[in-house]
Amino acid sequence: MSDTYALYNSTVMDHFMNPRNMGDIRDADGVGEVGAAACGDIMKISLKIKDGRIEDARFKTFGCGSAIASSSMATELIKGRSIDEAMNFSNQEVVDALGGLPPVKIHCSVLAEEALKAALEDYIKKHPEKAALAAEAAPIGQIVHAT
Amino acid sequence: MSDTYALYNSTVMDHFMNPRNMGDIRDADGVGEVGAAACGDIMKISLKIKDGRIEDARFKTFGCGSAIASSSMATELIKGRSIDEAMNFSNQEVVDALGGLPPVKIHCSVLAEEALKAALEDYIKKHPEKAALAAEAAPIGQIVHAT
Amino acid sequence: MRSVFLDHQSSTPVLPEVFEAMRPYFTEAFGNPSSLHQHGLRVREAMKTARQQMAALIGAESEEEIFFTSDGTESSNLAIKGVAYANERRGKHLVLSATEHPSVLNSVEFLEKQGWSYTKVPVDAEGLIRVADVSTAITAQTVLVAVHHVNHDIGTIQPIADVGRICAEKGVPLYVDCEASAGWLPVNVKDFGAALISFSPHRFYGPKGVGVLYRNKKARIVSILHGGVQEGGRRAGTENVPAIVGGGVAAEFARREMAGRTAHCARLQKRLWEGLKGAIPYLKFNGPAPGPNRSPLNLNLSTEFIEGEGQLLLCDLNGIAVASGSSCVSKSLKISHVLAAIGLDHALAQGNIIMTLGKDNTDADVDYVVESFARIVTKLRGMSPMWDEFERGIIDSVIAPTGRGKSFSEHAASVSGKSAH
Amino acid sequence: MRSVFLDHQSSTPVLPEVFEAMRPYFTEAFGNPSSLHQHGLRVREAMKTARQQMAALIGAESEEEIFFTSDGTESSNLAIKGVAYANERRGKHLVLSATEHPSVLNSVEFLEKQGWSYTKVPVDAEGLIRVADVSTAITAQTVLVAVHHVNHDIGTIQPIADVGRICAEKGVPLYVDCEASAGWLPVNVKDFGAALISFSPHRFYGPKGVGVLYRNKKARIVSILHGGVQEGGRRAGTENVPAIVGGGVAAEFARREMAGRTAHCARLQKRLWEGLKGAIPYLKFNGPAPGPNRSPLNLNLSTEFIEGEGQLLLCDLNGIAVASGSSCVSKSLKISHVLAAIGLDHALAQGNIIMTLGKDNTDADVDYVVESFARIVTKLRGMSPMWDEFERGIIDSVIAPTGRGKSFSEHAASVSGKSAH
Ligand SMILES: Cc1ncc(COP(=O)(O)O)c(C=O)c1O
Ligand SMILES: Cc1ncc(COP(=O)(O)O)c(C=O)c1O
Repeated sequence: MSDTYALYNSTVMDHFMNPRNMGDIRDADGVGEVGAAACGDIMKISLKIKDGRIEDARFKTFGCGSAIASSSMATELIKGRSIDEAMNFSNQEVVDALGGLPPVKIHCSVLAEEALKAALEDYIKKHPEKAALAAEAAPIGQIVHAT
Repeated sequence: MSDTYALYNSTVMDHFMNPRNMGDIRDADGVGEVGAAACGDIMKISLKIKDGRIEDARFKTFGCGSAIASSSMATELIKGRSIDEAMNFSNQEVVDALGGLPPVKIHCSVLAEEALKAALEDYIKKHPEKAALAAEAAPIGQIVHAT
Repeated sequence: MRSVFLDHQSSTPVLPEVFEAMRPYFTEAFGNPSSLHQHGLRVREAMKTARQQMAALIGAESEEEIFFTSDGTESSNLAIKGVAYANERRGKHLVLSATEHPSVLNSVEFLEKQGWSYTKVPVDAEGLIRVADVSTAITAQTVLVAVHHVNHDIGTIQPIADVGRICAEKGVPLYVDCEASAGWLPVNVKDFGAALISFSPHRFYGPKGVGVLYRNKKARIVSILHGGVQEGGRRAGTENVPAIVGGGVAAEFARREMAGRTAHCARLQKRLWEGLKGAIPYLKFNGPAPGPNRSPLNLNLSTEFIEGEGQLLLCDLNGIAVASGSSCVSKSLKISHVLAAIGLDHALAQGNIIMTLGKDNTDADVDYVVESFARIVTKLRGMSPMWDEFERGIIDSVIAPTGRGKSFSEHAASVSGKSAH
Repeated sequence: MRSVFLDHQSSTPVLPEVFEAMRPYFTEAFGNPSSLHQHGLRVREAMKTARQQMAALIGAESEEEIFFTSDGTESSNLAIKGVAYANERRGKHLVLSATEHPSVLNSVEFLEKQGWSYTKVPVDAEGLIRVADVSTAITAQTVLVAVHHVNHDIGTIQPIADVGRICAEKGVPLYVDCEASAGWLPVNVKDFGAALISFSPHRFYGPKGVGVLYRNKKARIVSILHGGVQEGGRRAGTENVPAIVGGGVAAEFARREMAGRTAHCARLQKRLWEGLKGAIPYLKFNGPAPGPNRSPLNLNLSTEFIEGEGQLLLCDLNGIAVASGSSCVSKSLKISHVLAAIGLDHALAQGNIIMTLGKDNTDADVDYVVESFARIVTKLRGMSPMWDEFERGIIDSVIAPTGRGKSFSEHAASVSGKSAH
């Protein structure tokens, strides 16, 4: 076979094969680890936050190709955002940035959103002085499911 | 295609393509015409009888290839037989002489037997003096169905 | 000896281009489309193309409305049973025409054993339904109407668009079996108002082993062969990839060449029809005359005073391949239910011959058939007691009554002791 | 890059000899076997030969016991539903093993909706049923026992002959799905005591588009796809002649070359098994060890701490075609029911990979796979939070417990808020 065929589009395949921001942050300011009840995937995102802004984000994922790509893309998107911006982050951004996911894989992007928000929650728990900031943003759990 | 494929065996095909004794006998001594309730075929056999022996037999058939072959073979087999021999004629003889018929076509051989016996009956009706002879033979209608 | 294939209703040879398109999918691209690796992904792409080609042939909006099955029969079964089972709670009544293919009729009869009921819409002497009868047959319990586009035996074209309008009004999905028309006549899901359409590429120079079922997304249907989640969960089982690919290419060719192929066949149909009519007396043509109500491929005739199998065999011995609806050629010893439905006299049903034209038939083929068929009829009539008895005035002709003698049926009943079925 | 096909369970390429045998049946001998003319009669002969070849492969007495369907799934459906419908009056209970293919399981579940009941016989941790459990499950209402020969996921060989004896004693027909064994392991209708056996040539270098169902003449069965009277009235629809012919030739080759093919695969299986075991820690092999209870083709493993789809994709990117029973590769997001039935921990089911060998795999292929797979596992474990947490003593290994940390399942439940299914 001369051509190569792919299960996912080229952006997803690229993020799966060459994941961005893979790893853990030593002395992270917030860490979130969540699991997908649907399929058993697990995703962990750690954040470095400075002056109310996400300076660095890293992920580790136990999951399929689209879960790995979703966490890679989510960490890419989130870097440089303020906490309140990040609190409004939605899985649809991941789906769009990846150029789409198969319908059955949309939940992978949801997992990335959840991991990020869990990490932000963790940060806020450790830094209660930032709670006010977070309150203004969208409540955690308000997830946009692509249709 | 180089080979030829046939629906029936070569004996049946031969009797279908080159039927023996096809036609009517002018001034026949006995004529029988019967129809198959199963499929609608019609067969007619006419006999020339001399000295209690079948001198000539002819058929005409409205029916499929195996019906034509069966009547051709039946007339071949019956020529030269005595009336009482002919009264004991069974469709199985036709089937055997033809080298077999497909199961669904066995009724064609039965029709040939029936046509022959109807012709013999006709002869006996016209020649009541022969009735005693016939009584000794098998009753008409006692047909051997191949299984 | 000349070889003339006049049985395109039963099968067609695969186009060379179709064969070439299939070839790599046997050996090189042999993957299972369910596999997630290169071998699987490659054939998925090919199947998608085939789905698009099928959709294009019948004017379907999206290739996602195309399901692949193993043949026309399975498509009919899926359309009928799949819709019936999916709508069980809504109602358990079906409407169908009397001349549907056995794959439709027998599916409906199977459902009857499981508690469904149905209404059979009759046809007239040319095989046409009356649209008003379909309308009357539909009840509040009806979950499906099945009317085929073209009849496989007598070539009658049903007024599908009108049936579609009735079904739309009443809110009942319409299933149109297009096995005898797709690839030859325009079939369009929207013009037909059809929720489901089935057809098979092996009828238009594609391979055997694949059937197509179009299903409008609004029509509910469930699987009837259970297992994996292939075909969107509507048809389990490993897909016949080479046949699907080849079928798609055949659909593409059929769409592009349809007008030319049809015109060619229509011209030969007329030549054959007129040739036979001129050469052989006591011939009845069944179904509508060539024209808007008849498939341009099909000729269905009854040769009076002789039986069909003999005609078929002698045609074959002369290199001519034809079919017959006579009881002698059927494994069940019954005449074609289509001939029964149009009320054809039993004697004529017995003498039935079906000729179906194709794109490769020629004028010379037709002329050879006319000449050979006339000889065959003469030979068989010479062997038939009926012809002799007709000539002697003992029985009469059904086709051209002379007023002399008994009818064939009366005569047959008297010699067989039973009336013909 | 080397290309290694290790997914022979999903598909196999067609042998060149099989392709050549099929070729004329697309174009030259394109007839419909129902036709009574040369074109039909010629393909009938070819189908008869194929039937004999199929019968020979499984030691059936007569080719008349062989029915052709469109695939293994249809054969399963016909075996289950065809026997159930035919024996409705005798009883409405079925017995099957817990690890049957979905085409069997889902057919039985469909019948359940129509009023049948069934008993599922469990399997042990290696996928084996206990024959005594089959015996206990059979009631006076049981009309069919279904136990497959070899499992498609974990390669377990069931003690079919013993099941056959129980069924004979109890007078209940036994259906054996041999899709994952026929053509590779000896399958014999008499040794098995089987009333019905199904298999597909596309699993042993034959074409897709044909399935086989052997049925002993004593077992009653009715059609499930209704229509014409093809296949002795047991399967309506135009036969896929080229695939039937090709399938017959593939069966012939499989029979002649079986011993050699099997020995070759068994050797590679051992090499692969030992190679992987030596190269990669925390690997669990599912199903029986290579030997008399295991198919010589199949290797089923679970790589702890990483998920299956990622492994499959990276294998593919390295030219290696494999399958997986993980939930992420299934369209329903469920792990293989076979892995669930053997009680495999969810974490291990998620990390599942299935490798199936074929006659053309080589030692070099195996060595390449071992080396590549070790790299792939290292890469994915480096990306997995579970591996990290295992190394840090937060969670424990299922395969080789250290006594430190929570179990994976506890951990997964705590982070997902729900227990894994
Ligand atoms: C054991 C078993 N039975 C039945 C089937 C269904 O066969 P097919 O895919 O040919 O429809 C399969 C297919 O993988 C199988 O492995
Ligand atoms: C009108 C019609 N419907 C359905 C079928 C069944 O199709 P298949 O033979 O492909 O199973 C046929 C076959 O002749 C047909 O003519």
